[in-house]
Amino acid sequence: MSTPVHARPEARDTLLYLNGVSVSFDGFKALNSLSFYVVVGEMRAIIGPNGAGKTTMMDVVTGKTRPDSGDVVFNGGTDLTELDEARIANLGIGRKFQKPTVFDGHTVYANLELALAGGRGVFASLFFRSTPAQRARIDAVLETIALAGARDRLAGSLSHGQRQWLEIGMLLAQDPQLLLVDEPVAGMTDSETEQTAVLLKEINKSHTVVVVEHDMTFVRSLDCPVTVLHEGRVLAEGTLADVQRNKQVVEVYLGR
Amino acid sequence: MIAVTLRALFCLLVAWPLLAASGQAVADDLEALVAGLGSNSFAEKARAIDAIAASGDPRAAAILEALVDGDLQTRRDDDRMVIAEAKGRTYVLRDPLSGAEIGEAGRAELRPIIINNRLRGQLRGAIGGLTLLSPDPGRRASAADAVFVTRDPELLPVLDKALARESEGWVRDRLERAAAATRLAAAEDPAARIAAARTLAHYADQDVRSLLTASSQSEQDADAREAIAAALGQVETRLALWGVLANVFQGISLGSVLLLAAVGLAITFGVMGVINMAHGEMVMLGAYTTFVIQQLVLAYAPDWLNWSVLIAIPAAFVVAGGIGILIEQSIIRFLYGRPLETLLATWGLSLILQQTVRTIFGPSNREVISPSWMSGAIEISGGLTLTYNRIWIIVFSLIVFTLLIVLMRRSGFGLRIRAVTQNRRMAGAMGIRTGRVDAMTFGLGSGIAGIAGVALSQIDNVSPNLGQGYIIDSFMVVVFGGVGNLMGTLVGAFSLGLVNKFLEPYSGAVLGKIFVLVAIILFIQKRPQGIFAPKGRAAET
Amino acid sequence: MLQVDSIDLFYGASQALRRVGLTAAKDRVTCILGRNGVGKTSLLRCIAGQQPARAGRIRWEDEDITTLPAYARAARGIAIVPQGREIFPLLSVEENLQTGFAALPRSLRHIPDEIFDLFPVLRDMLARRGGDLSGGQQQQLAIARALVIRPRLLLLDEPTEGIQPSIIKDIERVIRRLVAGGNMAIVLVEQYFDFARGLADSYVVMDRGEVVAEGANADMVEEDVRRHLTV
Amino acid sequence: GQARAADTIKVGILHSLSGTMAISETTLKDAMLMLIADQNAKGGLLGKKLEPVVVDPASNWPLFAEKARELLQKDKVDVVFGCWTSVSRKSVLPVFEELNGLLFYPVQYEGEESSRNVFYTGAAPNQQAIPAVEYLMSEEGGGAERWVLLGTDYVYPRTTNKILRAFLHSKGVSDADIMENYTPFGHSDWQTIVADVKSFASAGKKTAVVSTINGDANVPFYKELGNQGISAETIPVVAFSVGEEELAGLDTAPLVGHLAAWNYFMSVDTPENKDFIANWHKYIKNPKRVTNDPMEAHYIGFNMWVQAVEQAGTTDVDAVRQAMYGQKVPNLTGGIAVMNVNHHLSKPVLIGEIQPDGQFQVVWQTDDVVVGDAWSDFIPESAKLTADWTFPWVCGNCEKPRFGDQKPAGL
Amino acid sequence: MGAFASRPRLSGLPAAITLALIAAVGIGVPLLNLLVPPGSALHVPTYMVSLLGKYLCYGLLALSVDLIWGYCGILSLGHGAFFALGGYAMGMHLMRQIGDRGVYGNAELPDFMVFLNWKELPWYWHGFDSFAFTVVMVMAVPGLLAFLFGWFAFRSRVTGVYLSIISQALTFALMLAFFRNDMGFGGNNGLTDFKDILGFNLQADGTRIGLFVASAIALALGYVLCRFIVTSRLGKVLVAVRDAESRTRFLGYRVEYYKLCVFVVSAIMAGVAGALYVPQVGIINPSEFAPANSIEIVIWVAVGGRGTLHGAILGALLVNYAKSYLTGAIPEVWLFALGALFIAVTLFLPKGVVGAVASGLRGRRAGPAITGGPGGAGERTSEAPAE
Ligand SMILES: Nc1ncnc2c1ncn2[C@@H]1O[C@H](COP(=O)(O)OP(=O)(O)OP(=O)(O)O)[C@@H](O)[C@H]1O
Ligand SMILES: Nc1ncnc2c1ncn2[C@@H]1O[C@H](COP(=O)(O)OP(=O)(O)OP(=O)(O)O)[C@@H](O)[C@H]1O
Ligand SMILES: [Mg+2]
Ligand SMILES: [Mg+2]
Repeated sequence: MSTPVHARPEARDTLLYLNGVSVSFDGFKALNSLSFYVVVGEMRAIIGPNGAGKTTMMDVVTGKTRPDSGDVVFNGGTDLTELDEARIANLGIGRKFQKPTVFDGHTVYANLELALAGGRGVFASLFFRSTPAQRARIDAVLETIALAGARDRLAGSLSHGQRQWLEIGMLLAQDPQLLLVDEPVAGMTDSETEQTAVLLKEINKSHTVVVVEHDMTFVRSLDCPVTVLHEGRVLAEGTLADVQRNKQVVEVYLGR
Repeated sequence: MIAVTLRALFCLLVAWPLLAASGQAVADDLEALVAGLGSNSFAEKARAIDAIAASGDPRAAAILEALVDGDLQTRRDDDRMVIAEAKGRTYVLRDPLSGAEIGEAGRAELRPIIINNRLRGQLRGAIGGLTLLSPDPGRRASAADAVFVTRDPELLPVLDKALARESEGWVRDRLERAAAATRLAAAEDPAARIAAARTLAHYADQDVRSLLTASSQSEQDADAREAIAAALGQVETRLALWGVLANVFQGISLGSVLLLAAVGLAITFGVMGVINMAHGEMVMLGAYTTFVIQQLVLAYAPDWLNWSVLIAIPAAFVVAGGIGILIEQSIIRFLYGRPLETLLATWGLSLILQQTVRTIFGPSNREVISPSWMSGAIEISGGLTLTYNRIWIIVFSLIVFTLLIVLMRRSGFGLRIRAVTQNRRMAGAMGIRTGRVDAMTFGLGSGIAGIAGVALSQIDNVSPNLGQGYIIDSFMVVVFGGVGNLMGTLVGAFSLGLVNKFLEPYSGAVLGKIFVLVAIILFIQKRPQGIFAPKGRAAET
Repeated sequence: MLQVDSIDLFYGASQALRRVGLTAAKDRVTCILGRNGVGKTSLLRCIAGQQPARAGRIRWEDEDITTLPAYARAARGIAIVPQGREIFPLLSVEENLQTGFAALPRSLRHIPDEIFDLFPVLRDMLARRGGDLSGGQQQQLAIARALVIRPRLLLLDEPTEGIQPSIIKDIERVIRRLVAGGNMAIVLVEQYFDFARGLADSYVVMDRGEVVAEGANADMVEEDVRRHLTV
Repeated sequence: GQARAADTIKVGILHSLSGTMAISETTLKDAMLMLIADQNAKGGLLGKKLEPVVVDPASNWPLFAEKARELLQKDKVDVVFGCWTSVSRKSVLPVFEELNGLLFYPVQYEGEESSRNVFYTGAAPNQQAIPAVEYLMSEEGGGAERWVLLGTDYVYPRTTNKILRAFLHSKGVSDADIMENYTPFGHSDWQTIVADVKSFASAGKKTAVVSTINGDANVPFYKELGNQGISAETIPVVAFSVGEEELAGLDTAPLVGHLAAWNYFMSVDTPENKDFIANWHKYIKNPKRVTNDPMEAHYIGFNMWVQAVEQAGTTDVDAVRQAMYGQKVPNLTGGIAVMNVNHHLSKPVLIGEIQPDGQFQVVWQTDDVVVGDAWSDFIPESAKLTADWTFPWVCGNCEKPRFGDQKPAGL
Repeated sequence: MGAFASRPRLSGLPAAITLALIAAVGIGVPLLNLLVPPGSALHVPTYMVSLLGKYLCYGLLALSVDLIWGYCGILSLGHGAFFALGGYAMGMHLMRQIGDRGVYGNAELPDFMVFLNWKELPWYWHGFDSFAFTVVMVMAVPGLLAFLFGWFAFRSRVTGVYLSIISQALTFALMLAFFRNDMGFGGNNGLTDFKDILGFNLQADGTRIGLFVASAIALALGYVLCRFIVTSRLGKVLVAVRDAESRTRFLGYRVEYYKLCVFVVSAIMAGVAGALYVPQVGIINPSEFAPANSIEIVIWVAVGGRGTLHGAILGALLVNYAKSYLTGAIPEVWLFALGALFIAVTLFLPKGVVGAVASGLRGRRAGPAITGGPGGAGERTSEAPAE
């Protein structure tokens, strides 16, 4: 089976378009002319062996890593490779990190409050006062991520899984147009995994979501198109069932 | 035997016209002349010196040498002139004329014969004239240099004679230089002066330049003036070339000092993350250890004085390292994970250490004697003087650095240090005795700082403030090179040293230093993690 | 044989473990299950000596190790694969593996070849810094690192997190093989139920810092356990 | 005036015991304590014991002002002996003037100052720098024609060098034959500068170096000089801030013949000096400790103050000040020091050469005492100023004393 | 973990107490000086007023450092530079006020320029005759320098010790520059011999009290400003930046602007503190730029309690009082006492004096932080701010 070739998609409905993106570290090609696109409102799962370049791809999109070549177009025009992290975030791209990162010195509540959309300017934030609606929203998020009881605890004292949830909660509060979610269910129980899938599908109703995961059960329950990365490029694309039948995918990723 | 006779002969030969001209008392009255040295007036002494030099007496050189070395003294009780040689706490006295031993005396019983710089210059010239034919090549060479300074035309015949007999190339070189200088100053014949200028053009030293400059101003003959100017041009070009090399040497030397001062900090701060404000005090402790060792050696084994610095190296390592371990065990180990608080504690510590040393050793400078093998300089050319202490410090810093790098990169201990500082908890789980590694690491960093103190005691004050002078530079070097990167510390130290030394001649020391600081600030903008910034994900975790 | 008796563990003022007990026999896989934040990691840390217990005792190979420091436990063959991997970021992969030598006698200070058979990717990346590896690669490295110690008690805290399915299968095989060797006890914390059930010889379910259920694999009824695992 | 009749007379000692200046100032504190103890052994002053009040201004200039105020207002001391650096003196000056206190300042300085409340017992530039340069120019001193002025970058060297340059011009030395170079405090790498001096000296004229390098920087400077083989016969270096105390940290063998100009050297062979040194060694319990010029300045200042207090019969500052003028105390080096109405001393100037044992050997000295100038004759603006504080003709910096226009607060 | 971290309900209390205390001191001390007769035990002598005034300036300076260090994690080891610049600006004004009362009677040039042969006033001295202009410069010069420095450093993402050390390089370079006589700021001696301010004699008790009150007001205003900042969302962002800078960026905050903003505010506060300090101590000289001074400021903050505004003020007062007292009471050994104090605070009061008092009040000790701290020299802390 050959690598699917991407035609340039219709600008109108493409939200994110990576075109021939390459990244190398000391000669090692983490991304090797990677191209693919995500359509508005879509949910996309990305799988692939360890080291395939999934996280690197997200780094490139969010401005953390500058690609050696290629471009990343967002929302039909903006070239993300030119912008810094904050600008990209403000364009409406939110991210959950593979290794959960939250603000240890803040309470769970304050973490969510900081993620809340709006008031990013220095002076805006100086005079920012949260509205009842915003507070209600944070409360709702707290319920969703099952941390309502921990709202006043410092994030630094949360367990690994709780931090995962908090970071998902921050993503919800931030309410970006495009969500990049790196391994959200690592360290979660099976039932939590199911919940997360439900939650993401819910979010997907109004947002575009890109999920990276190794948990096939989870990916299956997302029930969305799957892209398989391998050695920095797309190896296969299709439904989960499709790619699971792909010999190469089985070979390098799923195993027997 | 023959040499001695010859020498006496020549001295007579040289002295004769002089004596005749001045119409002074004849040489056999050396005793009276020597007595003249005891006069209170410098002018009288000067006359006596001239006369002694001219006396042609074979004992003259020894007497004059004793005078210039300060060994010629008068005994207070009987005003008798003696040559005093230190022997332990007392002095053995000899008669200056007969050389016979005439007893001993304490220091208080003697009064030195005072000379001043002018007499000293005169004496060196006179001694030079008397020793041009000495059997010892070293003395011949310095005699030649003394003659170069006095340029006494009367000595030309002796110079020529000496040249004719000289077998050692390097002494010959010096003799030629002296002869040419004398001719340039005194020869009647312009052709001789031109020849002399041509000879001098081969040298590249400041004194020759000085001489040529002076004679180019006073020269009357046009051809000779041209020849001198040409020679001067050559000398200056060569000097400029040597000057660049000198600059490089100075830069490297400054760099090695910075490296030594910083490398211990590269461990305690760079590797362990302790903002160690007491680092300078560890350096200071090393310097004081050097002092104490030297005192001990002076007291118990004075013959070893030349090697006391070498003994001080391990001693300083042990002392500073031991104190470092003590500090780690009693303070620092409670502060891991709170690096900023180490700043506060070590600052307090540095105050205490300084005051302790001030209380024990007093506030003023302590004298650390440089061993003979670290004093003086090799003169590669007159334009490039490499001082021994600097050379040794460069060598020493590189040795220390190499050992350290091998230890950190190649040894299991180094691996453990790095593992512990990167993730203490996990290192413990891997079987590493974190507490011990921490203590040893801090001890290592402090010990190296102590070693640096040994080196710095050779070029700087040994005072309680010693460390304060290096702490800022050390932090600068470590940060500039990239925290946690030993190679960075090396490159950082040498590049700061070189830049500093290349700027200094143009901007002066103060502005030079300011420029370097501003350059560091700007450089960090370009590379916010120092020269060898860790890159990639690893750096962020 | 590991015996943990009624351990209490505190973080500051908040209690993370209450009278937790556990036994893990050699050639057995003991599995700890439980939701987020119930204290699984805390229990493993306590056994490895990274977090002191306030009360209770821990015995290992007929010795009381409750107060021993972590390094001494490592020297007694206890190794941990921590949650969150905790790779030494600036050490190369090889050096990461070599950190385990500290606990070993000189004769054993080499990296066993099986490790590279199991995780071939590590062999290719020996010189790369640990922190540069991808998440899954780091997880593999963490397991490999623990194996360098030649442990007799292996504590695995969610070892499959972030690892690609094919390697999870490999790990499963390795764990089986290690246990079959007969000289190793394994304590496994795992959220991935199928993986746990496939491996566990006995299990313990925790909730809010306490053990709420335990038993042998045979009676590990899915519904039962899952009840404890859902909110 | 004094607020309360106390049963002791308090003497404030304001010298840094920590920080960068401790190295120099601690000795002066000890010297003062010794002088006070001696005086008490002699029965005190006006029938009362002297009580030293020691504080540590820690080489911190604002702290000097704070401590001065504390001494005068809280401890109510009758007199203060203290300060070393000019800036510390400048910092306390307003305090002494405001509270009408009395400060004895023992260190050579740049001059250009005259305060009603300060007695300057160290040398003014005309008592140190100018005689030294004159000596080096003389045949005896080597007949220097080219000059290198090396200094630490602060006011004392800058002013001194400015005065020297004016003086050298007046002697026909051109600017081309003068090199000035400044270094930061504590400069420790002298390679370049020493090399520069060597090359400057190679222009065919006898060259001499005048060093106003301060404190800590001297040791590395002299070590470099020695190692690069700059001998005193070829390029003599005369220093104004290097005394016995500074040399104590050095191996002086390679430095023999380099010079210093002071009003005092420990090696001077007089009975007074012998006693003083013996006394000092007994007091400090260390026969190796050296004495130096600022110690003598304190010795003179303290004795003058004692005499003045006895004469005035009170420690009242205004009365003591009046009694100070014309006060005479024998110098330790022979001759008599006199306090002038400009608050500066008349003292002899000595030039010494460094000896292998770390002492100086006097090679030249003025025939008579030299009157210290508050205002230099070589600075046009200052040349016209006079200082005369004899009440009622008081004036510190005017062209002519005026009649009592600065009434002392106590009268 | 932060003993009284993020308990918003409590935060009003220390603020009110702090302000009340500043007010009490600001009003009480002058009253005790003026109304109580000198013999009384309650009388505060005038020199005490100046001394306290100096401490208040230090308090403001400590506050400025705490704002950036305690809340934003920017450890500036060069903050003394801003303080000194503010001080120099004020010093220049005071020099101009001397007019022809200097020793050389030159109305055009300050004394040190006269005797170093300056012929005319350098351009940068112009305008300082005016008090209004001076007030502007007191804030503008440090502010501008901080802006330039911060603009480059924060945009280049210089963080942690790298920032600390280049800030130290900055103040060190300024120190060397100001030492130079050629700079026209009086060299090593700096600026002294001030006569009056706004026409009031600086040596008069009334002026002293006036300056003291002005310092108290400045401190109170500074405190209110800092509190306003740290309790706003801006303050939360700062703490977030301190804890996880890059994560903050991914939330869309332009970290460099936030840092720049507080850095400039902090520098201006330091400048104001310096300006008030100079007339009270009567001298400004380059040693105020000495790196050791800047380190000391950080130490005051740490002693008082980093990340608590009132702690910073308290720390400044405490350490400086200790210094004043000890240098007089035990001049020979005071460094031992001070050094031991610093060590003891770190070991036994990790949250500073304020933290210890607070947890003492709460009747329990804060538990040890389980951060499993990997070493490394970077800023790493998990403390939470109070207020
Ligand atoms: N700074 C770096 N230097 C060297 N190699 C790097 C660096 N950063 C990433 N890599 C390599 O790039 C490859 C891609 O890493 P990436 O994290 O994108 O993988 P991934 O697909 O997210 O894997 P996983 O599923 O394990 O998280 C890996 O092989 C990794 O080792
Ligand atoms: N460093 C810490 N400081 C304070 N509390 C902590 C700390 N680490 C964990 N806790 C708390 O202790 C409890 C147990 O945490 P632990 O990490 O053991 O849970 P876990 O069962 O491993 O959870 P997960 O499945 O999420 O990894 C949790 O409530 C957590 O919030
Ligand atoms: Mg990844
Ligand atoms: Mg866990």
